[in-house]
Amino acid sequence: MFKRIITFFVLVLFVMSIFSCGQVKKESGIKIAMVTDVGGINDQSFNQSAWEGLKRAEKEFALSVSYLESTQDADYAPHMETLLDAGNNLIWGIGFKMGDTIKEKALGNPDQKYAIIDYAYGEETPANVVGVVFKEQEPSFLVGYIAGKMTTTNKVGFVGGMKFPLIEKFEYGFKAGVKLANPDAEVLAQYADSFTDAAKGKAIANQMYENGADIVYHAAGGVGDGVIEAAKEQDKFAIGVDRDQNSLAPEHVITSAMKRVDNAIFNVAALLVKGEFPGGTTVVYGLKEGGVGIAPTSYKLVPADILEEVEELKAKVISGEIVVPSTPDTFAEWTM
Amino acid sequence: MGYEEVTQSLGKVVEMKNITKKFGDFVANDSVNLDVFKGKVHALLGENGAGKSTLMNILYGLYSPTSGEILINGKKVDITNPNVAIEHGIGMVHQHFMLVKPFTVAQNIILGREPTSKMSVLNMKKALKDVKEISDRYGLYVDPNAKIEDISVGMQQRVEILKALYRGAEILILDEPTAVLTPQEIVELIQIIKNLTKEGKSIILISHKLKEIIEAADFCLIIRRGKHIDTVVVSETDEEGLASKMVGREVSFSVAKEEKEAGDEIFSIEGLVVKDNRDIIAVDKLNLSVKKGEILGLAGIDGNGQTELLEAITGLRKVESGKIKINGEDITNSTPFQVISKKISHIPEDRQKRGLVLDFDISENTILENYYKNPFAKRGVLQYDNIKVYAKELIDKFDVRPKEETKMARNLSGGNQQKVIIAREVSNDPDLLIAAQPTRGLDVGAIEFVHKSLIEQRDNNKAVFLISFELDEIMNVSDRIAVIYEGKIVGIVDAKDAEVEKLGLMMAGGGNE
Amino acid sequence: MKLTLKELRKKLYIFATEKTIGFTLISIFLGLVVGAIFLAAAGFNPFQAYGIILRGIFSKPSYISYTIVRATPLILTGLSIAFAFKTGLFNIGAEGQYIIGAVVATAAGYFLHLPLLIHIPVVIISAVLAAGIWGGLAGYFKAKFGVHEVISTIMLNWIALYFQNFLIYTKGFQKPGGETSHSIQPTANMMILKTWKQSEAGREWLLQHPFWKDLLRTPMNWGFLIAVLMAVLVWFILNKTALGYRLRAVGFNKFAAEYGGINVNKNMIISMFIAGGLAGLAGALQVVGVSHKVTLIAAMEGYGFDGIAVALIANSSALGCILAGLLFGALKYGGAKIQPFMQAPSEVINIVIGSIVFFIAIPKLIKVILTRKNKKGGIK
Amino acid sequence: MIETILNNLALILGTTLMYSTPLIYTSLGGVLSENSGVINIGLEGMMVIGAFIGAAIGYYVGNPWIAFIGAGIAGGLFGLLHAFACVTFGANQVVSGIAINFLGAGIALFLSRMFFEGATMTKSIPLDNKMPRPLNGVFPDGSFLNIIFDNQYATVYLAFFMVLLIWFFMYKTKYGLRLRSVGEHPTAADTLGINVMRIRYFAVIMSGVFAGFGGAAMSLAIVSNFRPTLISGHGFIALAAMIFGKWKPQGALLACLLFGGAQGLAVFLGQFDFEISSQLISMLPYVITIVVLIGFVGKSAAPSADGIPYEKESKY
Repeated sequence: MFKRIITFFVLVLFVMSIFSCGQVKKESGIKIAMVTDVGGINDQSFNQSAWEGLKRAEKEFALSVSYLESTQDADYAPHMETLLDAGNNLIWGIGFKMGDTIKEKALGNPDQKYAIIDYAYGEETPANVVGVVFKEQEPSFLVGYIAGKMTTTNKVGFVGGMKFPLIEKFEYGFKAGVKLANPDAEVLAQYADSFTDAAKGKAIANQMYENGADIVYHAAGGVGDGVIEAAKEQDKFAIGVDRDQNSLAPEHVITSAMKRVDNAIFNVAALLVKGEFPGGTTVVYGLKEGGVGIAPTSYKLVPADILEEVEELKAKVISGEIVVPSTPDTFAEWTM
Repeated sequence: MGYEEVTQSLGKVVEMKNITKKFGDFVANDSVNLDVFKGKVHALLGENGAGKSTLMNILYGLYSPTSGEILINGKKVDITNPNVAIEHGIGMVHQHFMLVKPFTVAQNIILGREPTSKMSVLNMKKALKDVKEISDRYGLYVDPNAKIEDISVGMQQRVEILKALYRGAEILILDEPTAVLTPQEIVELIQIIKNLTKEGKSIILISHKLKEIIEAADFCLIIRRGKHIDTVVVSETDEEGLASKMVGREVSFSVAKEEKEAGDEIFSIEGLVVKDNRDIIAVDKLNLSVKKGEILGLAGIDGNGQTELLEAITGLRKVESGKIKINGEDITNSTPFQVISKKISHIPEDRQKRGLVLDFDISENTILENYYKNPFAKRGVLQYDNIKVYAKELIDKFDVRPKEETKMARNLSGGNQQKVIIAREVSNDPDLLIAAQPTRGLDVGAIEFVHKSLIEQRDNNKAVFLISFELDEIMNVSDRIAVIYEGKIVGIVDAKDAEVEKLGLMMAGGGNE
Repeated sequence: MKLTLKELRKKLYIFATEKTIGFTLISIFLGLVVGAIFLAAAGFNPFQAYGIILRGIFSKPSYISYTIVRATPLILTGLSIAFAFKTGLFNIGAEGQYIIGAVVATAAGYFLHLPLLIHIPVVIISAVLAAGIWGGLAGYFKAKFGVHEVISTIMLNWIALYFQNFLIYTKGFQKPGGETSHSIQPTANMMILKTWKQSEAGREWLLQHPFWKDLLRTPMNWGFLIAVLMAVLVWFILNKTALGYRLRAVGFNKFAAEYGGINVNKNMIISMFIAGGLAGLAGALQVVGVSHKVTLIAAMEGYGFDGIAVALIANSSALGCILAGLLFGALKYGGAKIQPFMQAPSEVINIVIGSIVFFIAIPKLIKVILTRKNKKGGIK
Repeated sequence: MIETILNNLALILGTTLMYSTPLIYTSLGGVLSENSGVINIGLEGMMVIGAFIGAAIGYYVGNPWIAFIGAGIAGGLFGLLHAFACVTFGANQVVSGIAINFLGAGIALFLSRMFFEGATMTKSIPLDNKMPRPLNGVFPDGSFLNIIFDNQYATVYLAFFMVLLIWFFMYKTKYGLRLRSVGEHPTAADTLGINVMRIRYFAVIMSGVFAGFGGAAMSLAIVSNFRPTLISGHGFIALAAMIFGKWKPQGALLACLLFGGAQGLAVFLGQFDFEISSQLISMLPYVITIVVLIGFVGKSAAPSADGIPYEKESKY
């Protein structure tokens, strides 16, 4: 035993000293990598969606792709550096939390291309950065419309993770949709102050269902696990977010407000391959750009006529006839 | 008649042959032999640390011997754990009681041999019945439903004996059973021992108190520093004979002390009331005073308010009412810091809990009250050079061993730990030195040293307040003796006129003053 | 060969049993072995993984400086916990104290407008004081009401977390339209050459000097030096001052300390105040040196909990915390890299750290292993 | 009006039960371990592994009870590790516990990546394969009792039963008496022939089992999958509840209920548009705990030998 440990120790040192060459690059030459936020790669949400987009691009364009998971906010910057050193052509930051980090890195490394999800620098976008934002209010509006139509109690609910502008886009888009479909319907909205506390999500959803809501929409990460669970138990409906969450509860998740982070990532990859990387700009993905939408599985539980109305509504949003509110102020205008 | 002849016709129940026990390099028992006879009391005599308890722990299966063999009723046995000992009818009452404090008397007695109904569910009804039965049979009365933490030490000892009897013990080991008892309780205990032997039980009595051995034992094995010295028939010897065998030289029992006239009153307590941890009054309107150049001894049985009194004086416990004064200054409800600064020093009763920081070395322990003062600290920074010099000085003066000031207090023997405390406290040059149980657990040499130190203080015209449960100590060292009972002073006598019987009566609440 | 092995073994035994550092090193080694076993069992080449980690830490100046940046808060939270340990308290609250330090530093850094040389000290001191009070609160609860510090600090952690989120939502502090606070003023920024790095001239120059560019592209800041200074200071306070004597006396034996005239309750509060201040300093340095702001937090970030491991690996020695913090930072920073390079789960780092701490908990096991071998080998 | 109040009360009570359940199991584990004299600060790590194993077995096997027991076994294995260090080798119990926390989380995520295609989140278990809900549909719709109990899982009732069981075990059976004696005065127990080591092993392993149950009560009942943030601090809260409950099973139960109740209150208050920030409301459970400790509980007394390794032949 002891002898083996010693031998092992020596071996480790030996082998470690040998390993000093870098890793192998794929043939195509183009490398894209992403840094997840603290949700991790399998968050059933936008990190996972982003990775799926990258995988799709990998197949389509013979790229080589990779990711780094963050466990603390402090991980973002070093992870960016690691990926920079790995010789990636494009580095993605998934999530608004990386906004400042990306900008700083981009300024320090003008030859390196960066992109970020959910962050807009506006005028100040560095030439080597693409900001990608979504009109979350638009799919929220559509699912809100569905909820407004389908509610039998004239009460629906919204559970948010934490209250800040990004999540409020979900809330007000949803509320607008509900009001349009059913002016009498009431929307109960509550925030969990957490993206992780599933039990709290469940408690809030239970409360909403008990108070008469029959459909609850969530934009709350891990808290949403609890919301969907409550829907299953109470045999009520839930609406998923970011990805098609129907698989979590096939009979109860009627639809999901999808944020096609995968599409965005795939599109930017395509542009990069073509040599048309849109550096220095902010790309906005709404219904028009196919960057958001409702889940393809919606037909399972949502009556076809409602879906048809949703399609019409979608066309109106795309055409600009309807501008979906996304903040308390624009929502107040909308209801006037 | 020698030992051999007397014991020839007796039935041997235990034979321990050539028992040796080593802890690392330390030899605790070196080829010790012990025979115990049916219905007889066999004493085991030796100083603290001589190896008495080790030998008994071997017999009881707590330690395994390095070599040697044990026979019970003539059969060789291998006592690997207490269960085996219990099966062979051996019961032990340890010096430090092995009682679970929050449990009731009955729970303690049945622990490990619980009467149960189905599914291991405790049958407390049967337990209570069983306990009552044994206690009636041997006259050992206790309340089976009382919690151990609420009963007196004497009662606790009865519980310990009951525990052994409950397990059907035929051979009972009593380890220093009288250390915590009043003279009256000692008399009762000896009576209990006699009752037990009458019932055919064999007793092994561990003690370093010669008087008890003479009174209670039939035979006596003497060991010294782990070595087997001799086995004698008690009726054929006397205290001096036993003593010289125990310490290996002639010993004098009295403490050398000059007559001395006491000076002015320096310390006084008036109408002191103090509550204990359970919020019950422990010190009840107590009055007391100590004069310069005298040793006031406070006699009493453990648990009569001594601890609370001490803590109240030294600022460790809140005073409900009354006054404590030193040099005319009121120090009632002062902090320990203030008390120390009024030149009161204190040798605490529990030296490991209160007296020392065991994880500090000797030098750090010598400055416990003075660490922040010049020359030990300057502008808040410790001056280790000065501390070292000071510690070395004390080590030399008080003969602390080993003579290394960097030795951790934890690694010192009990006697040397006490020397460090005494050195520190006496060096503070106190006007009043309070010594609580200063010799508990020390060997003869160390006891002599402690007593000498106390008397030296007195001879320097300082006041000394000695608290002890050992009546002999109180009587030998003090100039005046106060007796405390249930938080009150029931009498104060001059040491010269003191009689054991009278003091004992007062300690048990029978005082008539 | 056999003889030398025997001797080696004997030397190793002495190394492991007589020197704390030797024992720690062996524990670290065994921890790495456990991690290797897990990797191997999962079908990854452990040598490759450790190779990647090593290269990920040492192969570039920027990696090393990232490791240091990463280690800085851990050294300080480790110190905080070690300090409390030394004084007999278990500070699970470093997490919350870190948060308070960070949020107060951000507030002071944003709201105050002061000249450069004054602003940074003011920011740091106010953060340290606030976190100290936060920590001292647990000490106060214990001293005054007998509330176990383990419970109160766990609760205070959560309260601190919601407090930070609460403040971020406060008007004036919240960056409009954002989920973060405003960034601190440039005068409170402690990152080395930050403004210069981002200026035209700075960027020009750096492009031509790759070594410096690589080194300076990290958020390198004075925080590490401050952390090291703090470790030395803590060591000095604990071992060389009257205050340290008091605190240690209380830690080792509060009954004896009380008896010796030391105010145990007061020292308990002081101890938790200092421990809180140290953890708060970690948060403050992170703000002034790296992040410049605080963001909404949904869950504990783990600086405090990682600090416990750092303190334990360091055997609660102040100077040991520097090394343990660096080790921890390096493992966390380098360990993340095995994910993209070989798709191996970076969670193995937690297993390694857990195992190291586990082996440190059981010094006897290593002794037993080595002595048994000694007996078999016939030497003693 | 009264009906609304009752309904809201029922909701708060329902949330209380849901929130408390995982904590109750886990703090019972703490009670067992610490009453035998072994501090268990590794409850969090044991919960994490229990939650993961529960979710994983629940997904692959489909039987919630097998999953629940599997979670207990997984927690028990970590308990064994803790016992090995603390009982056999007299380790520093706090240090070992912290190690368990790192190992529990590390190993759970590591295994998850192995068995769920690289994901740290397990796949969702269908409702039918989750724990049963014994009182589902028993009471009339919308009634007070229905709101409380309709969607409570078997784990909730089992938790209360376990409290009773542990209470009975500790105070009414001989092994309970022995366990407590070992935590109070191991030497005394030893002199009476009680095997201190064996009892401590048993208690620490069982504490792992219960913490594993606590984790599974989370992943198999409250939700239906595991994710890394599922257990975030619950183990520590359970530890606090155990201390708060003065190391007694019934006390721990009350402390867990208090904490769950405070969460229920926070959820209830969260639905209104108050001027006060919801952040402050979210603080409530933690503030209430501290206030209760300060105001009503005072000094709590641990078992005398808690945290002290027992060595038979200590040095002379």
